[in-house]
Amino acid sequence: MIDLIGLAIAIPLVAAGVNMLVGARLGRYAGWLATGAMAASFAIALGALLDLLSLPAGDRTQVVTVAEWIRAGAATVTLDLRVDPLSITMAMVVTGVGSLIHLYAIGYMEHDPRPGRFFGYMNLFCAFMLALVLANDFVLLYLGWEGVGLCSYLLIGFWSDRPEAASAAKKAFITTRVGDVMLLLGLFAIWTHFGSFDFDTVLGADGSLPEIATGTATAISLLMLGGAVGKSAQLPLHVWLPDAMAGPTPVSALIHAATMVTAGVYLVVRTHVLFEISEIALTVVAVIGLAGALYAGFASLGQYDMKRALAYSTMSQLGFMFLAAGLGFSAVAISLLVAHAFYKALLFLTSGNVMHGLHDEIDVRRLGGLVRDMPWTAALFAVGALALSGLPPFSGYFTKDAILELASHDGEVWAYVLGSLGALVSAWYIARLFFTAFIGDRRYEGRAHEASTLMRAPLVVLAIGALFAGMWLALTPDGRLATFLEPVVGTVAEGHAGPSAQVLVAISVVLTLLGIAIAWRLYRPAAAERWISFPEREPGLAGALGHAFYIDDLYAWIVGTVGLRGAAALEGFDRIVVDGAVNGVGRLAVRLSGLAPIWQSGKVRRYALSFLAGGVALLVFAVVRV
Amino acid sequence: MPLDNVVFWVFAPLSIATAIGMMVVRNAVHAALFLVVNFFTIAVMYLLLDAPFLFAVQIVVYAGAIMVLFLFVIMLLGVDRGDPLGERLFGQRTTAVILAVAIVAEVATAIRAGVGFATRAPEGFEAANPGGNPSALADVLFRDYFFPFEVTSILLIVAAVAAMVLALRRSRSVTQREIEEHEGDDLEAYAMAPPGAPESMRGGTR
Amino acid sequence: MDAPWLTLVIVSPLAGLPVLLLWRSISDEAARWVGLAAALAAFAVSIGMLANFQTGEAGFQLVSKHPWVESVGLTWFLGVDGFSVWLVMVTTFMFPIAIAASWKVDHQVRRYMAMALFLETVILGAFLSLDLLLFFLFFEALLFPMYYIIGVWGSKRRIYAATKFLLYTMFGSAFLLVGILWLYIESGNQLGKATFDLTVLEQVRLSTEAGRWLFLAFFVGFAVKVPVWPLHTWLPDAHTEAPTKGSVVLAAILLKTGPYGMLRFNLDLFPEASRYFADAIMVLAVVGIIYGAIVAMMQRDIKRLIAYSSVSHMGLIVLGIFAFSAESMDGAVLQMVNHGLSTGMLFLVFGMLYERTHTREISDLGGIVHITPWLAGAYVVAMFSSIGLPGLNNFVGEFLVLLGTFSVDRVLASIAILGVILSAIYMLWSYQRTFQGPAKERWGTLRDLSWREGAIVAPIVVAMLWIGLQPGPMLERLRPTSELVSERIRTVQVGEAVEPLARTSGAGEEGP
Amino acid sequence: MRTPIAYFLLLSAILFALGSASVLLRRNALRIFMGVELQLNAVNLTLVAFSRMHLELDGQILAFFSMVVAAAEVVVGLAIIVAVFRRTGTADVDRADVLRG
Repeated sequence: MIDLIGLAIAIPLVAAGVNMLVGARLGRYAGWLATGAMAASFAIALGALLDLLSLPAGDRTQVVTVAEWIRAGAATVTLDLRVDPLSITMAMVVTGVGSLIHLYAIGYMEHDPRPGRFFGYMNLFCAFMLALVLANDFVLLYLGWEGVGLCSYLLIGFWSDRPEAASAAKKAFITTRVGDVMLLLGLFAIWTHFGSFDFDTVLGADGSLPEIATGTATAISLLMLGGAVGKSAQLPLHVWLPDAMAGPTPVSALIHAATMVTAGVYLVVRTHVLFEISEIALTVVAVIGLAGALYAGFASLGQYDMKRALAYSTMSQLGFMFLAAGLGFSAVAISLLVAHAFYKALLFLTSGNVMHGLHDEIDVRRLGGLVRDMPWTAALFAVGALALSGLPPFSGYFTKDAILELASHDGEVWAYVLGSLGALVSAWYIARLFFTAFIGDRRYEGRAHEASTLMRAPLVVLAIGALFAGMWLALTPDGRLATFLEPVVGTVAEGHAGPSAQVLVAISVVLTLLGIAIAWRLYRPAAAERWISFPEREPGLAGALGHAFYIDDLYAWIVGTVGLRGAAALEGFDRIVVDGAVNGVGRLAVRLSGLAPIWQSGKVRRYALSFLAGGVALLVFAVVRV
Repeated sequence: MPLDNVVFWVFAPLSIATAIGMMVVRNAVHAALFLVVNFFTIAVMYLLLDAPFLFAVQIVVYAGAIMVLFLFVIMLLGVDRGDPLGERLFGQRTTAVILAVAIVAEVATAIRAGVGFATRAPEGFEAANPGGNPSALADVLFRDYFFPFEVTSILLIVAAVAAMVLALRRSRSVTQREIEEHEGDDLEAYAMAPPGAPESMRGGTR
Repeated sequence: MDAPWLTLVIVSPLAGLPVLLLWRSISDEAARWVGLAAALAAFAVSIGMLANFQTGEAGFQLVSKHPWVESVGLTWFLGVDGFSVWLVMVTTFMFPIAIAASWKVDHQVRRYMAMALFLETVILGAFLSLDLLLFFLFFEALLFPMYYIIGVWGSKRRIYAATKFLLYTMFGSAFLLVGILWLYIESGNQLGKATFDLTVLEQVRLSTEAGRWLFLAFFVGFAVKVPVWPLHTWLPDAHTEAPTKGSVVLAAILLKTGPYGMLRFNLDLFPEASRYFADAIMVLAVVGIIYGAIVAMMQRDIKRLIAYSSVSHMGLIVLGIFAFSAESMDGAVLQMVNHGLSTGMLFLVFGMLYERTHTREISDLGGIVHITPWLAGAYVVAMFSSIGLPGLNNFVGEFLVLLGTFSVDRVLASIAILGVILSAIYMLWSYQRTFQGPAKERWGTLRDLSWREGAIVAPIVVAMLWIGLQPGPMLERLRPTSELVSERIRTVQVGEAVEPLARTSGAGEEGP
Repeated sequence: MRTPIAYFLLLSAILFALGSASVLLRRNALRIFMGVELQLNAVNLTLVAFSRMHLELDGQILAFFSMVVAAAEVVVGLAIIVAVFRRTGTADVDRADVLRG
């Protein structure tokens, strides 16, 4: 099956083409076509995984030759695919979670007039995402990277008659493009240094380290980090993610929670060799991750829009992944990525259920008590929330706890302390969402209808994943997944500093429970009046949290005011000075020609005079010559 | 003083004087009369230069036909009123005078360098005119220059036709079709408008 | 097949001219079909040319050389190499499309088609001439039909735009002519016989100083056509006022004569000066990239916006040429084709929208994406191609240009790459304002793409995808030439005498 | 013949200059035309003078042709003046400074 891995990309691509071209005729079958394509893709990825597992650990990096893409001068770019533990893990997440979300979307989008386009874009996204993770070449990775950006743009703006959706789509594309440009520069630097875009050449095959100076490695790593930060919505390029929630909810679940936003983590892990050569870059990754985890955690507390709160939660979780990668625990970062894909997709889709059942109502201030109308949804959300909060034995526990434990053992006290704070906040904000939306008094009109079976079934699968994936995959540093990934990402060197593991587990559980307790204290049904009126009582704090510390507003001011004025000034410069100079020359010529009528007056006698003058001049010439 | 010298020195100043007169008098008819006299003096010069045939042609063609034509047109147009010499074009008069003087000076220089002021025409022109000047000319004209001569005849016909065409006062006859097309329009304006005038001038909207 | 392919390519569009010119009472419909048929014939012939093009050869191929006006040394000297072969193809490819796109022209159709075919001929002639005088004749003859097309079938301010276009480009050409004549005389002094033959003129040894002045004369001539910042202001006016077909041809093909001229003549004839001025020109190009993009952002008229985006993209092409690396040169030539396709398609699709709405103002539009999804979809494809999305054509060119430039000058490449962000900003922003948002009532009855329009757009999309995913066939025909030229230029030292170029195939010897 | 040829030539030059001045200074088309005729005559005089000097008849032939052409020219020229006068109502050449009827 490994050789057929190209089909895993091709099938969704073809399905996307069919759906986009003739989707209007397919009607509701569009969704089934797309889901079927994803399932087929999943089957192929699964087959490849099984094949890979049957190989000895040392041979688990297979390159499938597809075609040459670009050859110019000394540069060669191929479309070859790489099947190794890391890429197949990512592919499994993309196809597995992707299939479930596609299935869910059939129900979710059943009333939409354009299912063909929607599922076409979704399939296209999966194809690009698979190209991204399966690429054996940085430029092909970049193709996937930009391609998922395109699909993200198209899907966020799917309801583009809503101005906020159109704006959000544009903002997402442009903001990530800033990162993409850095990635592209990183690619150029790689080529200038290595003369190749091939993973084996650049990253070193068979565990050999690439030959590169620390400074160059730092430059390349930081440029790539720039790309990763953009795509994974980390500080300071995170502002697009909350707005991206304007897209349909399955999109938020698939693209902005489970897959695309994790591409940055994938990139950092994939190129961890370069990061490790440059210590600085690694530290920067950890700092950005940690800062993002805390920042987004607190920002999530200030959101009343469930999806926005979940978006900040995603950013926070991605921050943890970056922290793990930055501390050198690549395998753990990927473990968290996998676990997060399950529970965050679950959380988004359940909030999708809420929107579906309540005419797109998503503001927690107008929800409450949903557990009575939507018991399934509430239960599923609770599962996701538990997994995220990191209570044992759910999947969030294994991964998040592993990061903190390793940090402590490595003696990274600052990372441990701040990370634990982040974990506490995570438990706090997710419990807040559950308490405010699902229990207590109803604050909405009418009756919410529970999601259909078609929409519940994939959620149940995701919930099972969220509950047990941690245990089954043993997402611990020396667990099953980590061992599988070892040939690519290396082992996690465990230190022995700080308190023992048991103490750390105890602290972790206590902190999580503390977070939930705080949430209960603040958002329990009896306190509904208090938290709803919180912005009136504390406008400063509520504003800072709600606006995520005004970073977005700062950017908006810079772009909208400074940038636009500058551009307008330049446009004026072009019109008045540059073009003015051109037209000025034209006018000058016209004015100069205004002098000409002294001779070119149309007066015959003037012409005669000139004529005679010419004759006289000729005569002078003749006389002088003789 | 030989006779030809006397004749020259009588007629040359007269020629110049009449030319000046032609230039400066206000009345066009007077100017034309001055010009006639001038042409006569030039005819005399031809005589001095042993070209009796041209002397005759000069008088018949220029002093006769051409000047009559001139006078006829002057009378026809009624432009014999005063034509002031007042100048409106900047620097025209000065430049013109300078150029005129320059031409004379240049030609004088050229003559001095090329011909010399004292050079007299060699004798023996009679040898070049066997049988007299007119018949000798005829001999050359109808032998060596026969073709150009015939061409001039065409030229004259063309000129005559051209003059007729140009001077013809065109009156347009309105066709029946045009009347139908422009029913209700200002037909008179249409008919009076010069041909080729823009549609708007022809007083009709289609 | 042995045939004078290049002459046939040039002449084939003219096949329709006698019919159009002599049959005065031809119906409009028939005139359109005649125009389309002739343009398609040219495309067919150019495919024949492509089939006979030898991959892997760096020099001129399919050369045809006949003395024409011997008294001045003008020869009918044509040849094609890696630089020109794809430009010829994109010309013959885009012309039938442009003609089909102007099916709705109903004013003097016969003349319009005749002008279009004549324009195609002279453009092809400019791309294929290896005789400088012949090139100049074609290069200048471009102006006349274009002037006519803008001036007669353009929109409101067409006379202003057409005159500006004509005068501005003539201004540039004047320098070019002086340069050509100088070379002609110099070749007479050195070789005993004055000639306009490019392959002979390459052998002329110029003093450093003369080479630099001549370089500048040629460069100005071509820079106006490109247009290189700050000589660009004729472009927005011409684009805006031209009819759809005019914009398409102008953007897709006509602008390419500028960079093509630089590549063919400036680099070949004045290598030392090329190196000497390269830094300055690259700076101008980068300024153009950024400047064009920012100014594009502020335009209220879509066609002006696309025009300024052209300024930006053409800057990238010039950057690629004067970075002198084989990659960037490949990228630049590829980008000439790509820009032709993507900007051409932007103008085409916008032209279709304009036929429906009769407005170019961004603020008048809005919310049509759901009313005309296919039209919007076509625009999106063209837009993302223009933005440089991988998988579509523009990316390959942009990537190679920037890659090549980066290996030469990191700072400039890093600035130039900002154009990638800016292009996303102005394109998406304008798309949002024209197509997205709440639907305006007045556009509620717009028709979506007709089959005819779909058939016009589809070949371009296919070409875009093909180049985006499999640029190999293009690049491999282009590579030997660009390697030869870049190799030579890179060995030249500023201030030193230059060895004449040795081409792999003796272009001069082999006649047809 | 005793009079030096140069005198005739000089006379011709002076007449030519006066004719030119007349052309340049007068505004009436007819007067200008008269000036042109004077110039033509001056040139004819030169031709005849040289013919005499070189003992050849070709000069006289040329002068003869010149007269014929002049006659034709006068005919057409006067007709044009008449036509212009009819259209513009004036024979002032300064008024006729546009190339349009």
